[in-house]
Amino acid sequence: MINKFLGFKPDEKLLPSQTVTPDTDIDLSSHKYQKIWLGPNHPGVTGNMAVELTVQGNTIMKAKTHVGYLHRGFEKLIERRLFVQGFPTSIRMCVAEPDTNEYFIARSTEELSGYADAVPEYANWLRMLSLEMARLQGLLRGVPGQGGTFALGIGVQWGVYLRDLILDRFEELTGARVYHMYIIPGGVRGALPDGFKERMEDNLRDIDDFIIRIKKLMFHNSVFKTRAKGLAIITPDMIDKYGIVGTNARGSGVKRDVRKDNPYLYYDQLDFDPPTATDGDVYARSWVRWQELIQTVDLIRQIMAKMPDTGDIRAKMPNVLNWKIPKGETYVRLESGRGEMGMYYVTDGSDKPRRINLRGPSYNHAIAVLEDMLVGADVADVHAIMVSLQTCPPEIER
Amino acid sequence: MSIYVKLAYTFLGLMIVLNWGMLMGATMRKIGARMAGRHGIPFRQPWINLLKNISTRTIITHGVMYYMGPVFRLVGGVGLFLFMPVVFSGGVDGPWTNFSFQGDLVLILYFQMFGMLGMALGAGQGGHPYSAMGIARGLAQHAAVELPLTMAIISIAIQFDTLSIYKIVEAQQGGFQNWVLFTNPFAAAAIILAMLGALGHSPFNLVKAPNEILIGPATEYEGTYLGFMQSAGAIIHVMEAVLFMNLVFGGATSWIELIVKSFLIYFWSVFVGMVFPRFKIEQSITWFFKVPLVLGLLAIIIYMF
Amino acid sequence: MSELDLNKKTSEMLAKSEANAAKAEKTFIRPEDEEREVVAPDGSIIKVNPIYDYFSNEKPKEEKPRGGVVEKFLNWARAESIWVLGFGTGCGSIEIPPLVTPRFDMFRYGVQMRPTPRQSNAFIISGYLSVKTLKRVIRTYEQMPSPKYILALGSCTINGGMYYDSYSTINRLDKYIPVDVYIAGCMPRPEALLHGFVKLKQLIKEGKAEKANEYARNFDEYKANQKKIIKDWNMPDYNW
Amino acid sequence: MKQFIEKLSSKYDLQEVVYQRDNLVFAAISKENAIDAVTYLRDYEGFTHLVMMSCVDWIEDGKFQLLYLLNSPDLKSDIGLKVYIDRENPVMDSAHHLWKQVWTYQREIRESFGIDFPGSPRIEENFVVEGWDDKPFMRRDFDTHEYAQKTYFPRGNRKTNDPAEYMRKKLYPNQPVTAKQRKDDK
Repeated sequence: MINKFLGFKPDEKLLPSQTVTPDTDIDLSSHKYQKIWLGPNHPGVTGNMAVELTVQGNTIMKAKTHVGYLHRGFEKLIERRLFVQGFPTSIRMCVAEPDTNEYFIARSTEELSGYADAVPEYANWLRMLSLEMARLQGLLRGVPGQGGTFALGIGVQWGVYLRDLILDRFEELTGARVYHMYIIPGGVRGALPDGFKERMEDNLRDIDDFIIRIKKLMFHNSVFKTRAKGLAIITPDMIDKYGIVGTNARGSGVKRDVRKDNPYLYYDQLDFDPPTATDGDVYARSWVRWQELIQTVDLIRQIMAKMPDTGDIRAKMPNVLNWKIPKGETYVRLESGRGEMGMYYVTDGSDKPRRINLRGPSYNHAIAVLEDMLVGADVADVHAIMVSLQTCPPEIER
Repeated sequence: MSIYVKLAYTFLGLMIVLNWGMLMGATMRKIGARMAGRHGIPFRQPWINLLKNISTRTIITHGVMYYMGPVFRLVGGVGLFLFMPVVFSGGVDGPWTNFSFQGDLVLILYFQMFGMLGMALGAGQGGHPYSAMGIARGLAQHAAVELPLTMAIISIAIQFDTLSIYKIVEAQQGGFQNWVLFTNPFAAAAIILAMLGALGHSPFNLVKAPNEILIGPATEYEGTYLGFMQSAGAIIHVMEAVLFMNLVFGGATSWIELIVKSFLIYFWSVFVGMVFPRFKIEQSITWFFKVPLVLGLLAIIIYMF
Repeated sequence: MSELDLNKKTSEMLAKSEANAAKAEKTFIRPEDEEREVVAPDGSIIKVNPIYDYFSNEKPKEEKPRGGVVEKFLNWARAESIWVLGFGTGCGSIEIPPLVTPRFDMFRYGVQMRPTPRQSNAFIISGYLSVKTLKRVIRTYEQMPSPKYILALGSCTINGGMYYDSYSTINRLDKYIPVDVYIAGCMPRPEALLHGFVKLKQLIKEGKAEKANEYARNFDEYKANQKKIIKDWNMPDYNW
Repeated sequence: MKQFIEKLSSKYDLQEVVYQRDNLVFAAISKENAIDAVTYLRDYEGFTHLVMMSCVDWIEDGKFQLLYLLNSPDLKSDIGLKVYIDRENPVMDSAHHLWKQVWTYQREIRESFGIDFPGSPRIEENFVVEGWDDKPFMRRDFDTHEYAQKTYFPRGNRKTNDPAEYMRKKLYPNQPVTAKQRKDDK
């Protein structure tokens, strides 16, 4: 009311954001618009990518995503490496959660060479444990990161500290900090160390405390609500049109979760229900992620309770140095922290893969969705929108 | 006392203020680091940064106005210092009353704006689109801050029937019950809220929002220019705090009191900034025109009759 | 002048710029960077060549250190406040957040992040560099004020690492820009990064971190290497 | 799933149907019917989610293989439609009107394999590489190692070993090479 009385908020139908559509043609030679670049050298873009904006004042008229700054040509390099040689290379395709790629490579090779059922039960439980830990460390960066986009840096500091604790557990389990080549074809590389569960439980208790704090810091914060509510809304009918998956889809009420739809490993033995929200704006998405943080902690507890204490960690596999896989193709998918990830894997009977192709959720989120979502938005919100869509460049360009 | 002694005193006071500003900035960053659980920067860091910036070899200028920007900002800070009684002791021409005179309140309000205008010139010639956007946001928000501040100051001027900061401080001596904070609570509330914007911390630091517009007006500045701006920033932070201290919190009768009070005033904005995200520009302007402006108007209305 | 003429002129200019754009397809120069004439709002015609108008195009000069006690003191100051550019060029940048957070707090050592190249004097090349990024890295590096230092992370910058046979990533970074400190590993742990900073401090205090002058001295050689692999060279030879 | 595939193959003749898993089927379809079948699957059979588009280079047959991988949220199953197109004049109809993200895939495939999709928006723009003047880099006949060797500056003292030989030398130095190992190395 007071806004209208004082007249500081412009009339809705005068706002340019109401009139712009993704296919408005921009005439740069008329002196109305300005072209600015966000990135690649910009603290406000997620990773090493660039967004080319055509702005009028503070309003974005046109947005173009530029990727390829992290292109390494994995899919070409894999074609000239043995299966075992390609393994350490290909897991570096996604920096945020490398374990997903390990699972893809291991699972596809097992499936195509007929060892799908040979993997021991204990190894599968360990795979689930490492995958859920990877999701947890991703969420510990992602959930407070949404506040960080609004300069709420304190939560990020707490979250990254706890993520370091999880990375310590990873180091215990796998020996590596970020790129742990743990899920190998035929099983896993090591058993659970003594006392791992107790130390993990300590960290999980810290994280429970952190979850409450971040709730008070972010979701009960008036300024955060002011900025995040009603920003970058994804409507349910956009889900299939744009191929939106994961938390972005669940944030707008569409329950898509590979763990429920096509259960892999032993996810059908755990009881959990993917959280959803209805609004589909930035607030709803980060709220869904916050609930998923709780759920992931709970899942890790369930896994550690249900998994057998010991067992075989690896099936008997052929000699990897001359391991030939018959001609075939498959598609393996799982639910990563950002949504459905998958890999299309083709073999041609030789000792090298014929073709692999990673399907990252950001491939749609960062290009098709982001470009249409930024139109009419405020320059100040670009970072928030990118983080809320969980754009991750390495999996776009591989 | 003779003008030379006064000049010497003024220069000494400026040095004290500069160093105290740097120390205060480092302390605030340390407090923020401790809230995050970090150790934080060493206390000497600001001085070393200043040295390093001065010792930069490459210095690029984009023209005269680009060069004048930091100078204007420094002049704004020094002007704030020159025409304000810093420490209230020793009568009207005491050692630390500097060149305070009748009606300096108006001049101070002008000098508050001065640095921002200089930055606008410099950023404009710097030619970086983000500096232009930053300074546009800065000027808009500064105008929004100035309005409630001016309302409150007018109310205080009506209350004490003077435009001299020295007189205002003098009238508040003799116990905290005489402070404007208690004698004119509405104006005090308006000033305390407007302080958040004037001291430029989150949620009102959109001017230099790193993840949107790099660091705004200072995007193109480097080396000695940046050193200038750092020292100017240190002085301005202290002097803004001193201004609010003089207006609301009864001034200071000694350097110790000044240091304590200015620290607390500055800490108030840091304290708020730690736990609140950043407003968008139109949101912050709307906020300033909602709460503090209404309070300032109330203060005036009360003291008109 | 009348509105009609203005429109006519504008359309002519647009046609010209489209022709330029067609030419640009071959020369890799974006239409907005092409040399062209533009119509100012008052109708006057201005010739612009963005690439050479907006940036200085002269070679970098070699700035000799002063030497003596003064230089020692300034080097101490430079070493104690290292401002790192916040540009994550590769996957090694996933280890930057731990560096600025409670676990490994690099602010203790006077190392801070700065968002803009103008104010930062250390550059972390975090891992492999694709040619597309190398172009931006060179441009950013040339905009940083001297003295400037480069820390190269990972095996990828030393000999290409596991991407030695990739068509998209370079093999040796020191052929394109001078490197002060190499931090090996894939990827280096935060402790290794901190150690790299300590090493860089030693170099600066001993006055050995003068790679910016080396870049100026062997400028032509570096440029030749850079132009060999950056096929679409649509930027000035040197920009401040 | 099985009877559904039979229904589909009666509508469009599907070759080399492979039941990879009970909820994942790969089938080849002719180039003319491809977009039609994809549209039919999306509109009438509930395969509304395009998982991915991919391309494989079968150089020995002189063919490119395009893959449209569709997912049905209700059936919870996937179907991968493979289209073989000639390697000499690689042209395929564009499907950018069906899903919003398709033009991105087509842009990438055009850049990396050189397959043209007439009418697809922004198809000319380069996707990941800049100023690329060699043949499309994902084709089998493009040797990335050779390209890297002659373009970038490899460190001279880097040497690569055949893993089998190297491990045998390192781990079992004084063991004679058996006939089986010799056969495996072939």
